[in-house]
Amino acid sequence: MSPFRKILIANRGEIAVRVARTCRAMGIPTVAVFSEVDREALHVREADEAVAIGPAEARHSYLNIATLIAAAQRTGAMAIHPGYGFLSQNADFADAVAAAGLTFIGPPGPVHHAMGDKQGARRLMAAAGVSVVPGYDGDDQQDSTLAAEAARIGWPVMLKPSRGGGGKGMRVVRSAAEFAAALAQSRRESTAAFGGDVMVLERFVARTRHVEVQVLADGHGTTLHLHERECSIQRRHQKVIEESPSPGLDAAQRVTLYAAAVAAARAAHYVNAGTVEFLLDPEGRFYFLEMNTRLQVEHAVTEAVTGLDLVRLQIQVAAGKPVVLRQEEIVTRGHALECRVYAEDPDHDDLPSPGRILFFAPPEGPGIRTDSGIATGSEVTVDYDPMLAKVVTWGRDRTESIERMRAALARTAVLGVVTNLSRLQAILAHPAFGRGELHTGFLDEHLADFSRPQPPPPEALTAAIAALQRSRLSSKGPGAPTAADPWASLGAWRLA
Amino acid sequence: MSPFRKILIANRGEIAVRVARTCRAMGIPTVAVFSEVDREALHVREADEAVAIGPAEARHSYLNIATLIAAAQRTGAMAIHPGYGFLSQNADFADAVAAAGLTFIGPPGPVHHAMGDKQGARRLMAAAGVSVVPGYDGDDQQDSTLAAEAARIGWPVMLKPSRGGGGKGMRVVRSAAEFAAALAQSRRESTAAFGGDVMVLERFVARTRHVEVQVLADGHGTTLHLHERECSIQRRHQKVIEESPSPGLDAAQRVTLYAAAVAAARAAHYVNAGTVEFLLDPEGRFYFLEMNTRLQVEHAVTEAVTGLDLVRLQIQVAAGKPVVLRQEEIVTRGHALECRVYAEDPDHDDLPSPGRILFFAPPEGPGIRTDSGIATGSEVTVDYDPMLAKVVTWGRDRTESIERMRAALARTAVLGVVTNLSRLQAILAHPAFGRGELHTGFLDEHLADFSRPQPPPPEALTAAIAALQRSRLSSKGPGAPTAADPWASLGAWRLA
Amino acid sequence: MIRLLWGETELEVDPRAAASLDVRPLGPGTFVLRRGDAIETFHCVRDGDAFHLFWRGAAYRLEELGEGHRAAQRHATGALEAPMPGKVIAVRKAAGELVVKGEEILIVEAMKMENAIRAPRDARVKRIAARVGDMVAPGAVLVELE
Amino acid sequence: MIRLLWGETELEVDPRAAASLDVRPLGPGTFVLRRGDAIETFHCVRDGDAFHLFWRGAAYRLEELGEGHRAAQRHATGALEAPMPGKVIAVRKAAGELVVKGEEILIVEAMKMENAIRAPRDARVKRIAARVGDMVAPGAVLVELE
Repeated sequence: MSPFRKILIANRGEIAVRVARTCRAMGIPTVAVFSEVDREALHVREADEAVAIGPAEARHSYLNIATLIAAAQRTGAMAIHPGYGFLSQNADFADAVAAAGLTFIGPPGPVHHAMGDKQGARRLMAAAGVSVVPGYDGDDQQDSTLAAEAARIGWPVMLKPSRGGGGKGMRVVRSAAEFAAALAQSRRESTAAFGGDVMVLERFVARTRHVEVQVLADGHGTTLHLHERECSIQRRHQKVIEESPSPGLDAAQRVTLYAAAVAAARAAHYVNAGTVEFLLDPEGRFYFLEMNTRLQVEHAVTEAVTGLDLVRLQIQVAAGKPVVLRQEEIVTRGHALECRVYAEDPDHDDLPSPGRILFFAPPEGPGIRTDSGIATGSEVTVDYDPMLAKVVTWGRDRTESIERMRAALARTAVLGVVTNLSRLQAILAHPAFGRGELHTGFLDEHLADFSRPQPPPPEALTAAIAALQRSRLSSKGPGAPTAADPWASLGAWRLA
Repeated sequence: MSPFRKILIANRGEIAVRVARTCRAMGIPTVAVFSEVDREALHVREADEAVAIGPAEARHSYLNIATLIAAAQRTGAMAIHPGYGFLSQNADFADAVAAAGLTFIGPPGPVHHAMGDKQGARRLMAAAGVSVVPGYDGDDQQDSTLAAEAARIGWPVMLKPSRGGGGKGMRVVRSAAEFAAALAQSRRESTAAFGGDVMVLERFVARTRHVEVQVLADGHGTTLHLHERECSIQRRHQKVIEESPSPGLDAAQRVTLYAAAVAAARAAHYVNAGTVEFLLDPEGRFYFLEMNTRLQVEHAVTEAVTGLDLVRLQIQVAAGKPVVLRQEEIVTRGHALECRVYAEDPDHDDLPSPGRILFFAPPEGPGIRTDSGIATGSEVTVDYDPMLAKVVTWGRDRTESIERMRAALARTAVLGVVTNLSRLQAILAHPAFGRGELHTGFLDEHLADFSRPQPPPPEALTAAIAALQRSRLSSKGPGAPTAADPWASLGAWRLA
Repeated sequence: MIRLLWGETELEVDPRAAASLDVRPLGPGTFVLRRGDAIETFHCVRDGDAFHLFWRGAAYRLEELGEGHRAAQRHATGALEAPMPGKVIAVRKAAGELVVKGEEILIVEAMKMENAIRAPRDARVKRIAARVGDMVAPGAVLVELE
Repeated sequence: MIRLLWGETELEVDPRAAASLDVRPLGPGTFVLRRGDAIETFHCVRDGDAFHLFWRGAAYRLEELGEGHRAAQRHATGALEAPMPGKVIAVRKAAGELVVKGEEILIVEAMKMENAIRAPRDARVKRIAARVGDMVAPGAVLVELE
C-alpha cells in the first residue's frame, strides 16, 4: 500500500527529478509544478501531472504558498514534498499545508520555526548543552549594535542571515571598515532570498572543517543518526564537494559527534530527515552551526554509504509510519563523494553562466550516480540556483571513490554553458585533497590562482573543424542522409 | 602504480564497455578491437585505441587468436581482458597470450582446459567429492552410445555441449524419438559456437533452481567466495534475470554451498575470478553443474551486493598481487537484480530482431545501474549475441530492488529493434516472482502464453501522429529552427 | 483518417484530433503531451514509412498506410518466409518431397541461434527458394508448399 | 586558414588538415577521430557563429572569425559591461560622481547571487546606462567612466 495516493513536488531541478524517481519506484504518482520559464524543464517530464504556477520570479511561483496548495488540491495530491531551498524550511508553508488537510513531507511548522533561524537555534542548542560558536544571536538588530558585537567577538567575523542557507548572504568580514557595506549587502541578499534580514554574528575560525550529521526521527520516539558527511570544500560559503565518511574524524570523535547530533534533534523535537551541521576546529572541538530541517543537496552520499533511500524514508515518516531500523543496523560501507556541477565560470570569478544546454552526457559506469536537472536542450535561466547536476561516486575506500570521480568528471560533457568542472577536476587532482587535508579555506589556500585555462590543443581544433566540415558537407547534399551515415545531418544542428 | 601500462579488451558490446570503464578509473589506457561491422560500435568509443581485426564473422575476428595477439603487440598492450563468451574460456588463447609474453586476465590455460569442458569438469568434481547430476560424461561419443546412455539415465535428458556456455546448443530431450534430431542440432550449434561437438548428458530434473557462487582466487593460496547468485529465470537455457542473494536458500544451505564452491575452485587449482554453478533440486540437494572460468554476464549483481569491483580484482590478480580481502570482510548488503535486455521478439518465439537502434534511453535513478553496449544510432547485426544491455537494480531488500527494477524497466526506451522488455516486465510483475518461487521452468509454467501484445492505446497513437505532424511542419518552415523550438527540426530525423 | 498498421492490425487516427493536441518536442525523439494538468513524456522516431513509439513502458512499431493502400497479404497460402534476417545453414528438403506438419524444412541462423522453418501442415514442397549459405532478409519467401 | 577566437585568443586551423582527418559522426553532437590505432570520441555542437567542443574532459567555446574579421575590442576604455545576464538591483553612483578604485557602482543579480560592478580605477562617472530593475544582457555597457 502506497502511503499517499499522489504527491506534489514543490520544487524544480535535480531534486524534483530525484524525488519523482523514488515516488515512481514506490508506485506513487507525482505532480510537478513549473514557472513560465520551466515549462519544458526536465523535472516536469518526470512527473505524471504538471501545473503552471506563475512567472519566472520565484516569489511569484516556487515561493507562492497559496498557489502551490491550490495546485495540490486541484490535482488531488495528498502530500507535498518541498525538496531543498525554496519553501523547504518555511514554517508558514508547513503550517499552511497542514491547515489545508495535506501532509507536509518534512518536519512540522514549529520545528522549522525553532531551528530554521540560526538565532533561535543557537539559543536552543546552547540551552541544551550543545556548544555553539562564540558569537551574537541577540534580538537587537541595529547596525550599530551588530558592529559593536562584531568588534567584541573579534575580527574576522562571520555574518550570517538568521534565516536561509546555501551560503547566500553569508560573508566573512575582516575589519570594522568593511562591516557596514558587508552588512547592507548581506541584508539585501537575505531579504531577496529568504524574506527577512535578521543577522547572526559568529567568530570566524580559520582552517575549520564542516562536518554534519544526517538524522532521522519518526515522531514515535525513535531518533537515529545516519552518520556524517564532510562538506569542507566550499566556494563563497557554498558547498562544492561533499563526502562520507569524513576523512578528518577518528572513532572517538564520531561517537561524540553522533551523540551531539541526536541530542540536538531531540532538543528540537525533530521529526523526519534533517541535518545537524557542526564546525570542527583544528584542535578537534565541535561547535553547533545550524540545523537544516529538510533534505540536503548532499544526501546522496549518505544514501551511497548507508544504502538507505532518504526520500523513501521521508515519505514513510510523513505518512506516520514508525521507522523500523535500529541504530546498529545503520552501518556505512565504503566511501562516497559528491561533486556539484554549477553553471559558473571558474576562470571569471564564478560568474553565473546561463544559457541553453547544447549537449549533456552524464558519466556512466560502476559506482557512479548522476542526479541531474538538465538534459540536452534544457534552458538554464538566470532565475534560479546555478546547480545543474550532482555527480556521486562510491568506492570501497576513499581512494577508489576519488579514482572513480576523476574518471567520471572527465566524462561529464556539458556544452552550451560554462561550468565549474575544470575546478572540480583540479580539486580532485590536488595532493592535499587526496590526503584528506580539508578545511573550508581549502580553495583559497590551494587553488586561489587556479584560473589558468589552457587553449584547446591543435589536434582538438582540427578535429572540431573536421566535424563541422562533415556536417556541412552532408547538409548541402541531397535531402535524406544515407543509411551509412544517418547522423551526418544532425551534426550541424543549429541552436539559434 | 597501475598494474599494466595498457590493456587490450578482446571483446565487444556491453562487457567491453564495462571493462574499459574500470580500466579508466584505474588510469589504465585500453585498446578496443572491432570487426568490420563494429567500426562505430559503442565499445570502440570507450577505448583509447581501436584496432580492426577482420570481417563480421566472429571466427575471423573476435575468435582469431593470432590477430588479437598481434593487435596487443602492435599497440603495446601488456595484458588482454577476454570479457565473457568468445575466447574467454579458451585454453589455447590463454596459452597463446602467455606464450607471447602478455598477461591473460583470467585463469591460465590448464584451468580452462580442466574446467572449460563439462566432461572433464564433471569427472574432476566427482573425484573431489562434489556431487554432480547423474548423467554421462564418457569419451565414447558415438550417436548410438549417447542414445543408449540417455535411455539409461531416463527421460527427459539434458543434452549439453561439453564446451561452451550461454545456453547455446543445450536442449531438453523428452523422448527417444526426438533424440537423434536434437543431438544433431546441438552438435551443429556447438561446432559453430565453440568449435567442438562433444556432448554431455544429464538427467533433467524439473523445478530446479540455478544457483551459482562467485569465487576469487589469487594464486597465492587465497580462495574466497563472493556469495551466490540465483539465475533460475531462463529462456532457452539462457539466463534472463539474475539476483543476489538467492531467495531460495537458508543460512545452513549457504554455508554448505560456499564450502562446496571453494572446494571446487581449489580442486581446479583455480586462479582469478570464476563461477561455480549448481543445480538446487526441490528437495534442497545441490549438484555441481559447471565452472565458468571467466567473468559472468551477471557479475554486476555480485558487485552491487558486495561493493567489490570484479574487473578491478581480476586485473589485480592477473598482475600477481595477492588479494588482501579476508573472507569475513566480504559481506553482502541488500538485494540486487539484473535483467538482460535482448533484441528478441517475445511475441514471436524470441526471434532475433537485428536493426538500427533509433532511440535508446537507459533508465536513471537511485539504485539503478545500466551496462549497455548500444547507444542511439548503434547497429545491432545478426553476427553476434542479441544482448543489448543489462539493467541492474539494488535495494535494501528484495522488495525494494523489485520495485526499483519495475520502475527502471518502464523507463528503458529502446526503439528500432524489438526487445524482450515486455516479458521482463511481465516476469517482475508476476506474484510467484515476487514470492521468490523460482525454478528454471518458471517461464514455461507461468508465462507460456504471455504473448498477448496489446495495441497502443488510441491516445498514444494520436500523440505520435501529433509528434510527427509537428516535425513535418517545422521541417517545411524556414531553414533554422527558432530559439523557442530548437528541436523541432530534429523530431523528423529519418534513418533510412 | 490516417491509417496505421500495427502488426497485422489496422488502426485509425483522426489527424484533426492530433493537430489539436498539445505535443511539443523536447529533444531528438522525445516529446511531451499535455492534457490539462496531465503530462506524458514519450518517444517517437520516424523510420522510412514506419515509425516507432515508446509510450508508458511499451514500444510499438507502426506503419503508415497511404491512400487506398491495403495491408499486404503477408502469408500467401503455402509460402514460408524468413522470420528474421540471417543465414541459411541447412536445407533438409527438396522440391517434390512430402513434409509432415512440424517437420524441419530448413534452418536459418542469426545471432548464433538456430531457427527452424517447419511445415505448418502436411504438404508437398513446391519450391525451395534458398540455398545453404544464403543471407536472407525478413519476409523473403524461403519455401513454397503445394 | 580558419581563424578561431577562444576567449581573447586567436587560433588558426588548416582546413586541409581537417579535411584529411578520419572524423565521423556517431550521434547528435558526438564524433570519433581516428589516427592510426588511436581513437578519440569528442563532442562538438554548433551555436550560431560559435561552436562548443568537449575534448578529453575539457569544454571550450570557440568563435569562427570570417575573412578580415577582427576580434572585437571588447573593453573600450572606460566602459564597464555586464559580465552576465541579470537584473540591476542597485545603482550606487550617478553621472558626474567620483569613484575610487574598487568602489561599487552598481549591482547585478543573477541566480540569486549579487555581483558588484566596481570601478577599475579612480575616475569620474560619465554615464550610468542602466536603471534599477533593468534586465541586462552580457556585454551590455552599464557604466561609462571619463
